[in-house]
Amino acid sequence: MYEIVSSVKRNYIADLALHEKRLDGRTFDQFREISVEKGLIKSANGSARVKIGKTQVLVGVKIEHAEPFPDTPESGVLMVNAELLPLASPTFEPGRPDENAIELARVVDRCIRESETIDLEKLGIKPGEDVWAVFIDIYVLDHDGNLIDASALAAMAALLNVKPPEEEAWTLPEFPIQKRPVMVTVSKINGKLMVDPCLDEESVADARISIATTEDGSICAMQKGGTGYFSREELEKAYELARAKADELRQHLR
Amino acid sequence: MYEIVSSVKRNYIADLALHEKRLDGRTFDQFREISVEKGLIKSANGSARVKIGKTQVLVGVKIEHAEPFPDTPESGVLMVNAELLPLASPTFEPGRPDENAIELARVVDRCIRESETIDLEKLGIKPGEDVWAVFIDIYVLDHDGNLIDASALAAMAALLNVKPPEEEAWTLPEFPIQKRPVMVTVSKINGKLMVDPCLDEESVADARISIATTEDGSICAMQKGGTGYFSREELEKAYELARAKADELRQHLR
Amino acid sequence: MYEIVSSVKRNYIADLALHEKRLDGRTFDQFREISVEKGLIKSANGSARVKIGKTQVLVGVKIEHAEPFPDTPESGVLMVNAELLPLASPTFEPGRPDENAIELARVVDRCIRESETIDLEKLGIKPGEDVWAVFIDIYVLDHDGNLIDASALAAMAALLNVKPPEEEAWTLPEFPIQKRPVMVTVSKINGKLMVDPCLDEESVADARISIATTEDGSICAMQKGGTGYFSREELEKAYELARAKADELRQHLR
Amino acid sequence: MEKPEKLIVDGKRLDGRAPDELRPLKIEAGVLKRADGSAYVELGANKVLAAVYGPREMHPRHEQQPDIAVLRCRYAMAPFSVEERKRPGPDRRSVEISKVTREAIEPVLFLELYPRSVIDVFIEVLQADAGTRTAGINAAAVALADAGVPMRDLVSAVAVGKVDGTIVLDLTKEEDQWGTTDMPVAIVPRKKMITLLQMDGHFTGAEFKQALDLAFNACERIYEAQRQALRERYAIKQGG
Amino acid sequence: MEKPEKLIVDGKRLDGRAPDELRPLKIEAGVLKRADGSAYVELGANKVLAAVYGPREMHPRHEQQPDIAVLRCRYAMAPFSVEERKRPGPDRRSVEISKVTREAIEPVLFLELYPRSVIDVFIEVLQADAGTRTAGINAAAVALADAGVPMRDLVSAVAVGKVDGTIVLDLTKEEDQWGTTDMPVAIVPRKKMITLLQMDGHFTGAEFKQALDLAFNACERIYEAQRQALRERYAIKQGG
Amino acid sequence: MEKPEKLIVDGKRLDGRAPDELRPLKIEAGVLKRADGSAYVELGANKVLAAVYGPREMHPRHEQQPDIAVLRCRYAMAPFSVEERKRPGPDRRSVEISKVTREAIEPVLFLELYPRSVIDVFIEVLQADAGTRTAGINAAAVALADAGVPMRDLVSAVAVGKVDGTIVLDLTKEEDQWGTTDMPVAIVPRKKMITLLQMDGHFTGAEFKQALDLAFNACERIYEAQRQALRERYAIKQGG
Repeated sequence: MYEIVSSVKRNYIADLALHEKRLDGRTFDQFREISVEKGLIKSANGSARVKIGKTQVLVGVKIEHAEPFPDTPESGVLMVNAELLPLASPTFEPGRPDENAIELARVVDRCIRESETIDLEKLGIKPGEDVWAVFIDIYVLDHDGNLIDASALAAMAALLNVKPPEEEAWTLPEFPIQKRPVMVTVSKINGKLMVDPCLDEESVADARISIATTEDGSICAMQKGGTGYFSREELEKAYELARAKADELRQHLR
Repeated sequence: MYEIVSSVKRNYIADLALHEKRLDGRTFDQFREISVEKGLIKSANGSARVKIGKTQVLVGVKIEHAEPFPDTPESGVLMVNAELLPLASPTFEPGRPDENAIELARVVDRCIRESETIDLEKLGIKPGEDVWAVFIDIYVLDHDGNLIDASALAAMAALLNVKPPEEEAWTLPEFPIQKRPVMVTVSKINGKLMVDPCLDEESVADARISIATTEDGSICAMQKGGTGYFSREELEKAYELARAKADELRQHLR
Repeated sequence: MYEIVSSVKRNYIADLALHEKRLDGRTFDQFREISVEKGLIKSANGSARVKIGKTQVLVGVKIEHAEPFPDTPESGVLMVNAELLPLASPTFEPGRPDENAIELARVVDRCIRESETIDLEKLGIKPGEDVWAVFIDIYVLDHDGNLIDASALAAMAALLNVKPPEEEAWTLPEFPIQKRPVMVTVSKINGKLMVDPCLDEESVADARISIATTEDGSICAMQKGGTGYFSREELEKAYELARAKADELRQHLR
Repeated sequence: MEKPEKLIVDGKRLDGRAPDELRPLKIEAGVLKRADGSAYVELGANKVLAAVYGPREMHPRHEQQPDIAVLRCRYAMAPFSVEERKRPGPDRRSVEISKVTREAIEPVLFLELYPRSVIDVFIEVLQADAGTRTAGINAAAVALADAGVPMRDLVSAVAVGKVDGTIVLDLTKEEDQWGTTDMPVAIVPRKKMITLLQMDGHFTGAEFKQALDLAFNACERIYEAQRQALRERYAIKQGG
Repeated sequence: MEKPEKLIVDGKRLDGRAPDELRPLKIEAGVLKRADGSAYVELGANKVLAAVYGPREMHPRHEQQPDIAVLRCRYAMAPFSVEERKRPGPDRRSVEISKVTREAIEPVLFLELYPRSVIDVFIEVLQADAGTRTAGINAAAVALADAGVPMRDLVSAVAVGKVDGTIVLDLTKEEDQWGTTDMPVAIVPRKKMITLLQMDGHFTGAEFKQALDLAFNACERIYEAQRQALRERYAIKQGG
Repeated sequence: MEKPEKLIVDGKRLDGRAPDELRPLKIEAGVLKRADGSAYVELGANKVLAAVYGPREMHPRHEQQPDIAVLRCRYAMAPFSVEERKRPGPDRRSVEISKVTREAIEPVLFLELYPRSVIDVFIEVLQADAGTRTAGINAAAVALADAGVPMRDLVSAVAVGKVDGTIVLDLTKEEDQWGTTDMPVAIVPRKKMITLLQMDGHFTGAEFKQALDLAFNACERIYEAQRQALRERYAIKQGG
């Protein structure tokens, strides 16, 4: 996910940060342009394509029969998978998901699972034998940074787009969505915190913290990344940033 | 499957072709010597070894219980697998089947499946639960070119050799073979079409087209290979060649 | 499992052997110090850590429900797995078990299985559907030679430590252990036979023979290793050595 | 879905098309930012994306060819592109399609211009409705041109088949499943060279020729759409 | 195990601890012979072993970095370390933990001192009872010091969470399973830098801050235990 | 198959053999065109093919040894070689057999003659009836000689075991399954060196010695058959 940037560019970006500036003229608390398109994929039960700047992520949701986990025999099953497609970046290679793809999938999984966005308890069919499985497949099409926020937003939009399977076994009036968590990633460059890093910024950032909050501002998932660190104060500031921007991003889910 | 040939040899073979000649003195429409031996492997339900010149392919057929595919709950199952054994060529490496082995298996599969050579509908046992699976394993022992024709012929001979499993569940009088498709591969070298390329010819050929025909001359499968091309006229000529030679090859199935 | 030793050391060890001596002053029929600690791992049904000199092996036994093999529908199932952990040696690499790990697991498996140490016939639950599976996981923590003897001893000690699962399905008064086989590995260096090779000795040895014997001195498993050979006389001598030392090792199982 | 009684009624197919009619076709070039070239193709309900990277340095090095560039193609389907979710990762079908796609495209490239390099073509099927391999080849050809890779010509591809005894163009999923024959074809339009030909099912010799006629005709229309997409892309690039 | 009615009764947890109390902690350095450095950590019922190899030559070579050493971390669980036998080999969870462990440790290392080298950290969970990733980081830091790898400081780690509405330190398996929130944290103690932070569950902003307080406090105690283990190890080395 | 009441009746085994009798043995050298050397062995119902490639350049290069050739062996079973179809690809059993086969053969080779090279031995079991690993070793030794690889001697191998309390030579599948003991042995005949020995089951010390006697005797007969196969091959080569 991280790429090599020339040391000149690196210094330039770090220097800009010192002066509260960014490569593309944004302020530290400003996202790139966001677009959310739902329902592009008819073969999925729900789908959405999110663009944040030039980053592009497609999410398809499939709902199928599955066996429940032994410890929750009456609950539906949630599976999140992410593919960093080789067409999205010269550094992505074909093959099994690497640690970056796995982390991306697991972070989005926790954001949705821990907020109880989907009421999985309603997705049982026959206890211990048959339940509904919700597969969220994250397909990264174009990588210009901040895949976590784009993927979480696309997953949430795709869930809101879900049309339940047309089967007798489906007895709910609609797909049971309870929350709308939104993930905001804050990057630290040269000691400065900024939201929505583009790829060049990611490449020079010391660290990032991704914070998922629900409508009431409470946190449902966090993940620090990168080989740098955060001070306590920085973390608290990042939370305030994430909380504020989450409301803005959530507008795109309507 | 393709190997490196010196440019001297390459030019020599191409030059011969221009003069309607081949390395081993054959005419363009002539196969190498063919032998078909059936029933060598007692642990298989059916088996056959085919030699075309120095190419040697062994096929074993196993018939076992299996679950049917959901969309054909009363039909038997056909599985074709090919192994380019490392003992067959210095260029074959141990490990999972590569794209050449997979193509070989899938081409033979289509030749047999699409011609409805086996009456799979008769191979049900208990609808939705238990059917007969026919495993055709292609074992390439010695590679001197034209593996597709040798494999398809060996697969067909092995099917004709099948002795059904000695089980109560087997209720048919015999193994239900309905057709005898035969595959003929035509290679294009220096603009000339010729059947049954040996390894050296394959290595310099621009392209090949493999055409499977049944007893009545109709086509049940085709596959173009190689990085060259065919004109429309060449394709039609290849079909005529394949149709004519198929009758000759089919003699070996008696 | 074999490592590179400087030719100076190699010659030194070989030379010592000629004079009936060993690097660490032991006699040819002397083991390094042995310790056996049972019950370290509460999450396992049985466990033991064996140290032979600086070699350290941890074995955990888990007992779980499983499906029986079709040909023994009323018998329990035994599975032995070995991991040459990368923390145990600079030459062990993460990843799937290599041939050395597989050989280690299979030799210990045969030692236990063929001696009928566990009365698997008593471990059925519901014929053809449900039986007890005994998983023996060998975890090599520190590798200073003679992993086979250490692993076999740790496996046996862990089996003797087994506390059956607390489930209704478990109806036996205790875990059914019938035998106490012990494995002794004899190395051949410069024509001399010696027990319990340390790593340096293993690295220069021509060959090894591992012999498992039960209480009555009969053999239940053997495995020759290494690219050298044994004469008939050497083999018979190795058996006498193994039989004698097995009694000594078996003391540690009390 | 149950098998319909008839797939062609009064000369019309289930979706209303005539036997020799193509599904609606949409091609767009240059749809991705990171890739050196890219294209998006919609053919009926098929949605396919292709991206090209290279010519670039070949890794691992021992796969470099001293005198030519290596062309690598990878055809893949999104898990959500089909009725029943497809497990990610290559299966035997996609390995074979990747191979024949590469062989369909390679004849139009000048690989000798870039020794030791690699050209990567990635095709992703986002929504599938029969004909994805030919849609992928159409997209790949446009993506290669968009990447500025020198080419002898484009490659245009389409499937023909036989349904209810009639030779038809550009089969849908239902026609593929319940019909008799499927034959994907790729053509280098200017020289009329056939670079991909696969077939399974049943054709007499005469039907085979008739099917080739249909394919050649349709590829001309596809070729025109591909060139139009590139003209539009070029206009935008110029404009930008 | 059934979910208990309450996880905290009269201010005490199921195992008798106060909310801000750590489980018994035992750290031993230098427990393995072959490894360049090693450490063993017991935290409650967790038993974790860490070993360090390196800095050593990087294989395969094309993964060498010209200006720094590469840090590789591998977190793994023994099949017998958990209730239901775990199949050997990495799963998605352990791949992620290996990644965040590496990112938690890397800030204290001077990787620039060993260009083209690799430092390998192997963490093996022998018995698991929640908090294995933080126990593994604690062990890894001591093992690195034991290996003589130059470090800015150690790294100390602990999990905090929310159970029955109370912020608690160092969750057990039951508290992790039936509680609301789990937040593992790693801290570089002297500079108070946070190098690992993950969280799932539910925290208000205020709870998040309270949880950080608990983590910082506990890490000081863990830090002291790590240093004590190294002092003992050094004394033995000196004595030996 | 049900377990028979007795496996030995009136001193005869189920297939009519005496306890010290070998199954019919057929060895043919030079049966494959592409391989540098090859051999086909039938032993009772076992049908095994071995091929040798090399000494040839070692790929990948980092596995080259500066002072010797590397010997690689791969034992594999055809899916149709056994009662229940075997899934292709190596399982744990075949990995172990490949290893002990290599160690059985290596002592007779002069690997120091070909530094940086590799010698590949591929063994394919086409039909299996117990004793495939020893049949494979017999075939491999002949194939190596057929390839012209310099050898100290051949290697001859056979299994001995215990059935119904009797020590028997060359077990069949039924004897292996229902008998007590199986002990495959490989011998370098001229020097009487034992290069493979595995055993599982039950032997007293005396039975072990008796079994070794049987093995040594049988290997002499096998050795003669191997040499005869090479003589015939050589005659053909000379004749051709």
